[in-house]
Amino acid sequence: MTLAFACEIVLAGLLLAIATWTIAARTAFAAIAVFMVYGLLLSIVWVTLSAVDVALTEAAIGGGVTSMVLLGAASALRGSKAAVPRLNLPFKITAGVLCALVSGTLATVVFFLPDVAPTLAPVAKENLAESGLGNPVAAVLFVFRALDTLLEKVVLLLALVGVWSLSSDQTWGGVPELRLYKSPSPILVFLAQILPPIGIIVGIYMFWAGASQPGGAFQGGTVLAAMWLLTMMARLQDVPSTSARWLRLLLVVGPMAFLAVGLAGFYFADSFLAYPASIAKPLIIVVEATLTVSIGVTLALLVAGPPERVPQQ
Amino acid sequence: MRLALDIITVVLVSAGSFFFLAGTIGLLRFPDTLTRLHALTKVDNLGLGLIVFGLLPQVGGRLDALKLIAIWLLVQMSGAIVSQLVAQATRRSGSQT
Amino acid sequence: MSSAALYGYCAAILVGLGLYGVVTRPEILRKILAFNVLGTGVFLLFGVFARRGADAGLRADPVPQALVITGIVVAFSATALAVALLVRLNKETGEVAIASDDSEEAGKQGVRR
Amino acid sequence: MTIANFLLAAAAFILLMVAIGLARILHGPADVDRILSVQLLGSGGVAVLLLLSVAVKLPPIMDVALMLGLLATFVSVAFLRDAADSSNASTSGTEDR
Repeated sequence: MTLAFACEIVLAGLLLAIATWTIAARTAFAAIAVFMVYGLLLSIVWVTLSAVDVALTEAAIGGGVTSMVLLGAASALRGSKAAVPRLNLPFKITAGVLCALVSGTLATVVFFLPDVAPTLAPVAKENLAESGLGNPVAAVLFVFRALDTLLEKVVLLLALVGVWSLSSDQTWGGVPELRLYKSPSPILVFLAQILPPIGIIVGIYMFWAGASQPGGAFQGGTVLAAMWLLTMMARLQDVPSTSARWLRLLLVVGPMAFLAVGLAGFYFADSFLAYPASIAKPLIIVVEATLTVSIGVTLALLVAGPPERVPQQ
Repeated sequence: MRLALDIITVVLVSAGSFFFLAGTIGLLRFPDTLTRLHALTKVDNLGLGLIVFGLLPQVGGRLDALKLIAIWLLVQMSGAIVSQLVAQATRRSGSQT
Repeated sequence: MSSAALYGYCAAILVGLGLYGVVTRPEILRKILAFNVLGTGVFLLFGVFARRGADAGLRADPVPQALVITGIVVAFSATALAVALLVRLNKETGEVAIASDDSEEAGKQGVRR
Repeated sequence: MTIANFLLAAAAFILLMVAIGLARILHGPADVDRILSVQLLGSGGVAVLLLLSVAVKLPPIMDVALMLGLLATFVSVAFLRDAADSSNASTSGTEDR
């Protein structure tokens, strides 16, 4: 047990050092490279906290697509010559002291946490059988707190609407300006041909395994998004027009299926988002499958950014 | 039998760890991007490879063993290709190193 | 010290660190980055609560874990939107940073380095 | 010393090596150098996770290793896109360092 703790001390130290580096790095690109490492490292931390579901999500979203979004912004701003104001030292010191105070308060809270931690684990475990799922986290996401998950999908879509609405009037409904390789080398094309099939299998596996062990729609969807972006970056596939009908359909099919099942709950099981016990698992699987696709498409388009080229007829 | 398998594990995992040590020393000592890349690819191939083979006798099911090998192949292949891309990017940027 | 406590302190420091970055880095992109670091600190605190709530044969309380998963996705949505706003702002005005009154004053006084 | 403890020790050792290596590469100077750190964490992190997975007998941790390997490759490719473009593009080729 002490050995595991040694691992954790190394991890925690490394995590703090990398986080400091992210904040302190001089150039934006350096900071983002460090942030990529930070996200990947954090997924190992989550594993040591016995939260494997979160570890998968963190590796996929925190380490993967978030860095990709930031990279896009960094290269868009690269040519910018605008002056960056400097803050004076007293301001920095005051800010540092106040932030240390926040950290100190939180650390005190951690120190005085009650010895017997409040937990919902027994309740979740008790009702796990009813959900038909084997993974308690998936049961919380799709059964006990299904409304949160549904709204989260809506948040993703709203964010996409927000991003799209930042396009100019002429390019509305056009093609997003995702940065591509100018002339992809053969070896990159090879990677972009061979990795997506593997990634798609992994994505489907994540969603499929998610019912009984760690994994699920988010993790699977993110892998799909990453693979799609990879083929687009290598110019094997065109960036789709945001007004394409199939694209819009894929975006909403998951939340719509979720909502439809939720509404059907009024009729079959007396309340919104309640599943009839006998077919709870198949229903959840169907909802998760459509959600995986929708999440994948939404994440990829969020990374691609607002449409900036006029739609071609 | 159990003991023999455990010894195999200890030997292979130790050898793998050694390559991580060697790779890290290489990263610290080598002067530029390309030589550091060289050090790193040894870690990718040999370090991880030896550890995966060392772990094989310890996993429960055949499926897990298969998954272990699949992960190694994936990291091996993508590592090799990304190394190529890094080398290309370094060469293109020329005098930077 | 237990591993939960170790990560708890770690999370507390991360929150402070992220907050410091948000306040003191003038470039908006770096603020967004720092905000993500702050967010991971908060998530990690939830992870600590989940770990401490291990019970009934589960290695961690699933409810905080599910909250964190939702949180990570929402944080990503917010980041993507913030980045899109920043790129548009840059296109319109050429700015990459927020110039606060304070820093302009500092510039006039010649504190600029 | 049980085999599980040995595997944990190996995981801690590799983590330490990765930490030292990261310190070196993240230092730069070129951005391309920094992407090596993602590679290092890609292979080192996968090794650590596989060791942990077998040591504590939790096969799902292997899935995290798989995810880590896959996404490390993805972000490397995304990062190198900018590194490669900045060097051969002449118009917007302002190096920000």
